[in-house]
Amino acid sequence: MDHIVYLDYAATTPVDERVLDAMMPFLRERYGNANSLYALGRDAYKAMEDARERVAASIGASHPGEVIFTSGGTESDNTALIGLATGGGRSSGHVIVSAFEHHAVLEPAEWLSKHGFDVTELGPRPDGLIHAEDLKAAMREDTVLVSVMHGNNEIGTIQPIRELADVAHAGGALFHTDAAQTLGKVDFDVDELGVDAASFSSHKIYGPKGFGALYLRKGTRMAPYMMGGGQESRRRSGTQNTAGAAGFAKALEIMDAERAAETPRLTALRDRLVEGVLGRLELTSLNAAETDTRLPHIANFIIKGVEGEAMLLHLDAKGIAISTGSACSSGSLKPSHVLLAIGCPQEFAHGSLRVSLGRYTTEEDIDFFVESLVPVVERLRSMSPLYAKIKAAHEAG
Amino acid sequence: MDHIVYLDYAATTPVDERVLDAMMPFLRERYGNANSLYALGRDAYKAMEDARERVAASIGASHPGEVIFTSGGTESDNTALIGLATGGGRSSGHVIVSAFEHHAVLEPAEWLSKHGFDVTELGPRPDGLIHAEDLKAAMREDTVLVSVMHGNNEIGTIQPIRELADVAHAGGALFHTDAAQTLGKVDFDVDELGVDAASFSSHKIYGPKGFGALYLRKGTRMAPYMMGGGQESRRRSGTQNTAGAAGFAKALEIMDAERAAETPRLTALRDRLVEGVLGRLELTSLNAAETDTRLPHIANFIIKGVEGEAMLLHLDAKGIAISTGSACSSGSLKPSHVLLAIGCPQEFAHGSLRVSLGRYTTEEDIDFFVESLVPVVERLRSMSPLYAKIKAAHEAG
Amino acid sequence: MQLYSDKVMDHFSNPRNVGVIEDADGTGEVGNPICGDVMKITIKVDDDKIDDIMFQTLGCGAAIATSSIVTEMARGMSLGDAVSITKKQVAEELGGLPPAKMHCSVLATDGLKAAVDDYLVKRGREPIAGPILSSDPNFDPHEDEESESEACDL
Amino acid sequence: MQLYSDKVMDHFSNPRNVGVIEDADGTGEVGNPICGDVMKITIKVDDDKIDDIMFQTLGCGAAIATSSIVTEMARGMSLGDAVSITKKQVAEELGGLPPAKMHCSVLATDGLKAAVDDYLVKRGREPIAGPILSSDPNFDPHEDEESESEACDL
Ligand SMILES: Cc1ncc(COP(=O)(O)O)c(C=O)c1O
Ligand SMILES: Cc1ncc(COP(=O)(O)O)c(C=O)c1O
Repeated sequence: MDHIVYLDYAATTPVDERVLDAMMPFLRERYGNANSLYALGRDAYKAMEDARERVAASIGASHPGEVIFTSGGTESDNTALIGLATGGGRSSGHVIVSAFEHHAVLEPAEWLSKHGFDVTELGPRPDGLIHAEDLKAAMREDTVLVSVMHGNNEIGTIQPIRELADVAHAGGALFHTDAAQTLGKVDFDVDELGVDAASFSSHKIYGPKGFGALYLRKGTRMAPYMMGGGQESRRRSGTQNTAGAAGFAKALEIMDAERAAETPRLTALRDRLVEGVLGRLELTSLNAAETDTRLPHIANFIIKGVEGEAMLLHLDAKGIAISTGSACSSGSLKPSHVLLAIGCPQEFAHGSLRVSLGRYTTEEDIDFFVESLVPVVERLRSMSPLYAKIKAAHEAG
Repeated sequence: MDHIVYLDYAATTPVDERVLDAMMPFLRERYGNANSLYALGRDAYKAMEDARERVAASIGASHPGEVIFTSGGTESDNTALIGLATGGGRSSGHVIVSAFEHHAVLEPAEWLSKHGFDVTELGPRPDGLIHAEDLKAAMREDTVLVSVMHGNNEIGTIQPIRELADVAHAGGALFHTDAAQTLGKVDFDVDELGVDAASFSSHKIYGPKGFGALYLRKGTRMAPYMMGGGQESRRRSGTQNTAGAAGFAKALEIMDAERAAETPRLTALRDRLVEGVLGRLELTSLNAAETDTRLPHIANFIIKGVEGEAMLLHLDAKGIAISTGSACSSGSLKPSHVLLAIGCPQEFAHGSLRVSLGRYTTEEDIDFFVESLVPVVERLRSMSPLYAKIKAAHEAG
Repeated sequence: MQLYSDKVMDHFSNPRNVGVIEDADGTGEVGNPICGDVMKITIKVDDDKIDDIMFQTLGCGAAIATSSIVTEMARGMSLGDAVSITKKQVAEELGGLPPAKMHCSVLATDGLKAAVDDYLVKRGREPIAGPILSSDPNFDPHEDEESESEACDL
Repeated sequence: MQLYSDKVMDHFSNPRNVGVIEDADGTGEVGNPICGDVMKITIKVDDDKIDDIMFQTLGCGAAIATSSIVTEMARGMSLGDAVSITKKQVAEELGGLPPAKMHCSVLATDGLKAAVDDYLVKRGREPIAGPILSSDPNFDPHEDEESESEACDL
């Protein structure tokens, strides 16, 4: 591939060269096990604690010990859901998760529902938001945990976490948020948000894959999920990944340092993208368009009368890397649970595209994407047995 | 530290430069998400499958799909223990683990014992081995899973896995082995060993930390432990760590290619070490010395009348990196569960040292270690209130 | 992600026989927009052989490729042979399909069957194709797939 | 791993007052080889003040360092002051101890108490030190520690 226009930063990001530089010593000479007592081990221990302090400072944690390093967003979510629900030996109770969570939250929630817990999936409204009053109505006497993601990975809407956490706390429940898509991209402060736990993933912020963290407020009871040697102060066992921790901390620092300039840049690119796509294609819309609280780098379109994967493959042939909104690549039967949750009709949900921008996206990339998308859509619509009908129905009102 | 004599290869290893070279493309330009459909994603997918095939070939797996990549030995162990015991929705039954397993096996076993399962901890004999007849005696009608480690990480004895697996299978149970310490170091073939599942860790074989794998024989029912997007054919969720997989596969290939030359080299170094230590220090012994089936790179000593950490710190001051046999660094109250399991008296178990050799260990390192150890032990014995008594008791017979 | 074969990609990128035969002898329309796949096949029949065949498909890469190849396979075939094409043959002709996409070849064979039966029924003859699974709302095209489907949520 | 302070490392590497006073006025031996820590303190007393003090310790880095510092702290003290030294004072004097090692400072203060009481009892006087915890087989020195202990099994 000569020139790749990468527009799938919400799926994963390249490792920033500055992050790689921060990792290299731990892939070379600083190879100690952070739990060994000798100099090389103490050096690794200090590196872990240094990374922990920097992450803690970035997210406004009061104690570095509130940051637990994990193998990624998925592990952080599994640990939070199951660990918080079963913390202190609890084996029943009511758990609320939003219906458009990532599967890394939904699946542990389902596990809980099969192991003694009652689970409610709380739907977002068509604006792509979980509303505090809806959460209030879903709360029960025995609600022990509420988990609502911070920024949605498909449609980019940012949830009113502070309000939701207040509702959960008023009802005596813990509050967890999956912040895999928001960390580093918007201001993130655990005290301002009022959360008890939050999940992060390194490879979404130009850090290495296979690394992440879980914020856990001091004093919060949590059963460890990964059990063994008792690393991470007994809350996450397994030999610590020093290169991962150094890379993740550095990645977060760069996000923080560059955010003030990067956010308006990305927002302008995204607006150019949305204008371009909606201006050039008929029967096309932006999901949850009416909502202002959104991530600067994600735009999710419904393009009626085409199927997402087919668009994706044609764009790929032009060197454009993009994702269908459809979360499951397992076949076209199951469209995105996120789009269905916000009320998108099933037949159109198959025609979604998620475009996500990042550090290396340029105006030229956006323009090239729009120029490439138009003929792809036209071609696919021209071979669709339904498009003429859809258009006629639309024109009839 | 000018010159470090690293003798703790069983705790962790440096990343081999050839392994790092294999990882670098995935930390740079080949950054795609292995589940994305476009070229960059397909490239990552191919890299994962390529790594999977190479690992499968090395361990004699019939299908690459029998290799599941994880975040490390700990995750592999947690997944095997809990996933196999609860596979197919099972919620009770009898599980046998050996008493000198790594905590990454013992702790999930304890979790099972609190969640509906009966768990038996089967003791090794003083020779450091789990005997097939002892396992036979421990088997019950309802035994569903037996887990016995391949090579012990503290004393280096290699268990008769084939015989043990046969006993388990004859009783209708699945058999898992933790091979974190043996993979690459001795011949390892899943069919010859007859195991249903096996755990591996990358950072023990000059691969990166935070990566590992689980072998799972085709057709074996296992509940996934990490739940979410359904990666690794739905058996281990979380965005795949391509750099980790490429590094681990390369690390294993190097181990395989060099083993024929490396094993005798390490064995000779270890014999020199054992001779040196036992020859120069009185009231000192090698644990499980009578057993021939052992890892070439681990030697575990009991040095009477001294405490392990004190030795370790003095050796550290001379630039030697070594581990106490004592598994828990959390204080001296709890000596190594491995040494206690093989019948080492508690008062001497505190005085153990585990020396583990590896790719970069030289004869000079061994000699320097022995020369350094002798005065350290003499000094500590001279300030011990007990040593004179121990010696007198010994001389009295 | 699991890969499409080169032949699938070729048929997806350059689908053969796209379009609608204006004065078709038989028309089959199968699938369901709810499921994301809809296919329409039109045929011209001469002496109980498929003389011309065109398709339109809304669907994923595999849906388009299987539609394309089935038109190539069926062209010139007797009606009886055409309705006997199995989903397995379609997949094989394409050099294989990822397990999660096997259901797409059902769509292609069903579309062809529907067009043939439409031709026969219009002429007062007996339909020969048997039940057309993919138009049954209770049909689960995934039921005979390997369970190892691919990942969600990136 | 959690680190020892520089001062702990100094007292571990260069322990002060190591040895046994041959004609000691009081001897305290505390701890238990089963637990891995044994300490012996011998003192010379003059005018109810500690005139000389030496120790022997079998134990970890913290056990040796706390033994060493407690001999420095106690030298010249009245017997009453010496038995009042708390484990917290010992830890503070060393610039802190990792939570998992706090119990070692109990050993040091207990050794001193035992030596003082031995002196007093030998002279027919009343012991003043109170119960000596670390020689009680039921004593769990970890019970008042923070729960965040360190990792096992490398
Ligand atoms: C919102 C959200 N949560 C969790 C995850 C999972 O994180 P990871 O890929 O690090 O396991 C992702 C990304 O895949 C995500 O977007
Ligand atoms: C025998 C054994 N099992 C499991 C583990 C855990 O592996 P990891 O450190 O990759 O989590 C180790 C090493 O720590 C080990 O030696």
